[in-house]
Amino acid sequence: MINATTTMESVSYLDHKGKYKGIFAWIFATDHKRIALLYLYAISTFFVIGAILGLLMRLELISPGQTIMTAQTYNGIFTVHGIMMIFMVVIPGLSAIFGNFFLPILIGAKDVAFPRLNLFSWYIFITGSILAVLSQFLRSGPPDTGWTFYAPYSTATGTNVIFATTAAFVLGFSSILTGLNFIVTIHRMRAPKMKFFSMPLFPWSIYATAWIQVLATPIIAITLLMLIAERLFKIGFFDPAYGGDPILFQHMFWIYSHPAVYIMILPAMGVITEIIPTFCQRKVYGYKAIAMSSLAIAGVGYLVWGHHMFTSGMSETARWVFSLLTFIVAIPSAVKVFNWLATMYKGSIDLKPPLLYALSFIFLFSIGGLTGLVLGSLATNIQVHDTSFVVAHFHYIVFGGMGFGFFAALHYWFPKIYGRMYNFRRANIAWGILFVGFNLLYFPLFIIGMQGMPRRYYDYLPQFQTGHVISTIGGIILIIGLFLMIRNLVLGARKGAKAPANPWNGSTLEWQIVSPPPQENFDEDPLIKNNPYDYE
Amino acid sequence: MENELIHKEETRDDTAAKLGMWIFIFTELLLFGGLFIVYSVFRTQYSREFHQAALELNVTIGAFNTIVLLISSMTIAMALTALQKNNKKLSLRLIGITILMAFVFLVNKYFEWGAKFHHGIYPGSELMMKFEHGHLLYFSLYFFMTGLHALHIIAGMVLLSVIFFRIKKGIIHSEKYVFLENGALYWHLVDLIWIFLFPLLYLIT
Amino acid sequence: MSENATHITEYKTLGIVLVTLLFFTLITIVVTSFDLAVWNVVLALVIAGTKGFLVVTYFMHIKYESLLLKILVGMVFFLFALILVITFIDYAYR
Amino acid sequence: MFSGASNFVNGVDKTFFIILGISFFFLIGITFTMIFFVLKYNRKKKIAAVQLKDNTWLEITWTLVPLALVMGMFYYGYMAFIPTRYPPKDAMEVKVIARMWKWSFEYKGGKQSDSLVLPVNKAVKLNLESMDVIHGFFIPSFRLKEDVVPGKHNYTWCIPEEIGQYEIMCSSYCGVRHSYMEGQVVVVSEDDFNKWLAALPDKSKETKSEGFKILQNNGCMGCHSIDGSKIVGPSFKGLYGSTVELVADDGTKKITADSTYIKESIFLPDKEIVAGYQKGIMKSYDNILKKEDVSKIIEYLKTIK
Repeated sequence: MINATTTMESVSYLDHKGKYKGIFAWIFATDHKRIALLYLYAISTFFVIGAILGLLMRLELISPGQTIMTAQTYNGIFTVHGIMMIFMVVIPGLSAIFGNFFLPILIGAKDVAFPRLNLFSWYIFITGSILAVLSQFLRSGPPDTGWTFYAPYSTATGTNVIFATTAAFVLGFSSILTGLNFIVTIHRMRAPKMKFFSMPLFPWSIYATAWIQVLATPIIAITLLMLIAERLFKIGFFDPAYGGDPILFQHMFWIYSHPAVYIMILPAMGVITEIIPTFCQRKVYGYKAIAMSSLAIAGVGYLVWGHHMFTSGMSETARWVFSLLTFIVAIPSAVKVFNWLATMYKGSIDLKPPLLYALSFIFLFSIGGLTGLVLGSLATNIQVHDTSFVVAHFHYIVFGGMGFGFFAALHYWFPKIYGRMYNFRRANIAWGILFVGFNLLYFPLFIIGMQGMPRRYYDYLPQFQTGHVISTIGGIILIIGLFLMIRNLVLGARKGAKAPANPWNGSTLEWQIVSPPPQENFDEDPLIKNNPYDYE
Repeated sequence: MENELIHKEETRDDTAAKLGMWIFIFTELLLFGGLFIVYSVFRTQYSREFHQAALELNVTIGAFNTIVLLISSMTIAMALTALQKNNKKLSLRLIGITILMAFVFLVNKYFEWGAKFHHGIYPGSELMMKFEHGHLLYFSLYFFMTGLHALHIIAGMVLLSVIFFRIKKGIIHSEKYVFLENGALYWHLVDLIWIFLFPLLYLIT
Repeated sequence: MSENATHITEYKTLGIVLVTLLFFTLITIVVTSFDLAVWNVVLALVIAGTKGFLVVTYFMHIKYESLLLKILVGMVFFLFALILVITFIDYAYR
Repeated sequence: MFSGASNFVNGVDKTFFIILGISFFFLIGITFTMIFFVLKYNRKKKIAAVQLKDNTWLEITWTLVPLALVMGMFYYGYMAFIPTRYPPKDAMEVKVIARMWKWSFEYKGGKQSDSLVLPVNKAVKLNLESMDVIHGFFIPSFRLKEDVVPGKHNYTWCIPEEIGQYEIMCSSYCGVRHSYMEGQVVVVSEDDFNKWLAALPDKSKETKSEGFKILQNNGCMGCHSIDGSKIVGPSFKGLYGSTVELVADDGTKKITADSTYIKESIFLPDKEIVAGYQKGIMKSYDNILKKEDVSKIIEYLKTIK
């Protein structure tokens, strides 16, 4: 790598020499690949911190009563765990890292449409993150509202809510600008011969995601602004003491935050749709169905927010309308799963680590999705709403889904990003430990949730202890798996064997160029196929 | 970097810039859209109080400001036409008028708000805390909505000033005017929002 | 979406649009000064909608833009209307 | 979940079994298909992949079949849910009062109790009122849950069907002692219920000092006990006139708790904190309590030694 020649062919983006040197060559970089890595390192750091905070909560819950921290500390920790993981890890996660790195390459472009805006959104992201971290250390103490900031608790509590909401507001801006950039990139920067329906499916999912980012985030922005004004000036929108309406806050909050779940999961589905054809050497089954189901999820996903509020005292009509729409939004996800299975049929399946992660994604996402049906049905929702059942369902979707999708993407595109390969055996072991730990951690929560263990509880009745103990043991195993996985990848990036341009025999555009890619991605015009997954 | 500049020049894409601006405008529309949702919910709950509270606003000032904004919207649209027709001097003048109009709008707003403050009506004031609920919510909405709108006016003024000087320097010219086009789009957005704010806050009494 | 072939809106068109907008403003003020109960709100919003449509169509040149952009603008307003309606499924049936 | 004691248990549990049954069927189906394909079409067998054409009919089938299934799930959920919203007209009414972090129950005639005692096999309508933030009224054994939202008149109802004692929990996060906000439903025979209700002391007629009422109405007792026990904040017992150790930004100091101190603690709670307690938990009651209220509170505090 150090002795990279300056001849015509391919100076990799990692070695490219620009105007700036050292760290400035990174933090002033407008190259989409370098910005992607900036996001990768920042987000990974936050993810590890968030995971450790999660483990601390699990340790506290290993026995009833006070175990290692006070109730107020616990409330602060689950709040910051939520804010960090949601706004700083899973929402930007896949789209800002892999969307940035591979979206332009997959559509045959040299960069995103607005490279400087792209860097600017990274800076906004970092600013927001710093604010979120600062909110923990300021005088009045860490916010203790939960990441949902429900009024009127959030307007009344003495802790530092304003900083945390400002952080979420700023992070939303970054999300909007990234989405805007991707939409324009997909519309305007595709290689001349690439039509919308000859794009790979990861760009399709990024496209659907970007629209949600652009059209949903403003609603949370204005809601958080109102919450801040409420705390500063008592404008009374959400505080019943002044005639306001706490349920209105929940409506406004979930108008964004439900679609936000699709911001998290859609790119992960896109990643899985890339990995399965490659490792089965099969043309993707039902290309149009998968592409359209992404748009359908994004579209219908706007209209189902009320299922977070089934017990809030909404009108009966609203409750059943939202329940009906919620069941409808399950269909496109099911269609995707069936198409993935059909793609494996009569393939030539090579069970390498990326596919292992992809298949465990399908398993975990199915559990998350199917338990979502329990939550979407009005009668059963009454029992499991606001219990640890929801916690388990949510983590199966977001950690089992988005998280494992993220790990799958990392293992799939790793050789392209770094030009080196990680150790397969260690990757498989880490996967096994992660998978076992994950299920041990979250599955018991379904059961105690159905029995009535409320969420956000610091202390609990003795009958729930078995479930909590198993869950905590799972949490410890999960962290070990996580550590092994990260270690293997770091070792691979630094000392791994050189990776060929196309280690998995993939058919999409990123595998047609050298690893790591050159500064301008394509030295010559890429060959565009009619169907990006053509293996014949 | 030099390489990059050339590379950017090559891929200059006005349609992309315009599309980007439109998407940004969508986000702004939905930002105010959220406020309109809050407004409509409270209006249906407290329609009588909103009715009475709205009488306390000065329709003349509101109407005057509407006219000012509408005219400024036309002048900025004409500035674009002028630049496209390579009439730099007229374009600069029209942008100048637009910024002046924005300034007039703000001065007006200043006096309107000032009068309210003078009567002890401002967010968090003791008087407002004593209002009936609907009354309080109306004024909170009034300050929040017009305040946010005024911030957008200020942002628009800054943007148009930048454009003014760039045209003067010749960076924006009759062959390359997408920056002015986007600035104008933003200004029309500010106008568009006011078109809805005006009847909702001042007229529906 | 042909490159750089932009439509130039004539001064006259813009002037006519402004006059129409001012005329509509006058109408709203006159109409809302009568007490027509609920119809006040409806009328004022219909007129505001018309004015908004004029601004988007002529000042913001949507009339001369690509079909894509027209669809997108329509989609955003439709989405907002849908969200508003669904919110009111709660508030209207309480 | 498998113990139930109200009229809603059947409907809810049936929906559970239907949805979970279909879900397990699909989960097992998907997982086994996946494993089967991985084994059967493994690359080690060196069989080339076969490219297949999309089959529109197959796509339509696996869209419509799940659609029919989820519509069925919706139907069962809807049918089991609707009865929970329509209490019979003759149902006994009980007011559930939620405050940080305590449930109390008000029966007809203003009698208040800390636990919810109900007669078996009689419909009861529970009117949910919150004094401060959102709480969640949750009785797992009854399959009953509805949020208690301040300023909004939520309700729920049920017919208890088995005599016994069941847990009430708070399902909506409400602050530092959220997990301790629990209560009991006691279902007894109708005779026992009538006896109990008759014996219940009518606290509303007791003359308590005004200061006490102000403290109670503002939820102060959630954090500050009047019997000397330490909950979240320091106890009120013997507070007035005692020596308090305070921690501020510029070190610690000892002062005597007089009226000035108490006023400041109410209006600027985060300025100085009593040693051993946490900052940021108590909100300022500036704008909420009037000056007269505070004087009444001080008068009351003087009386509890």
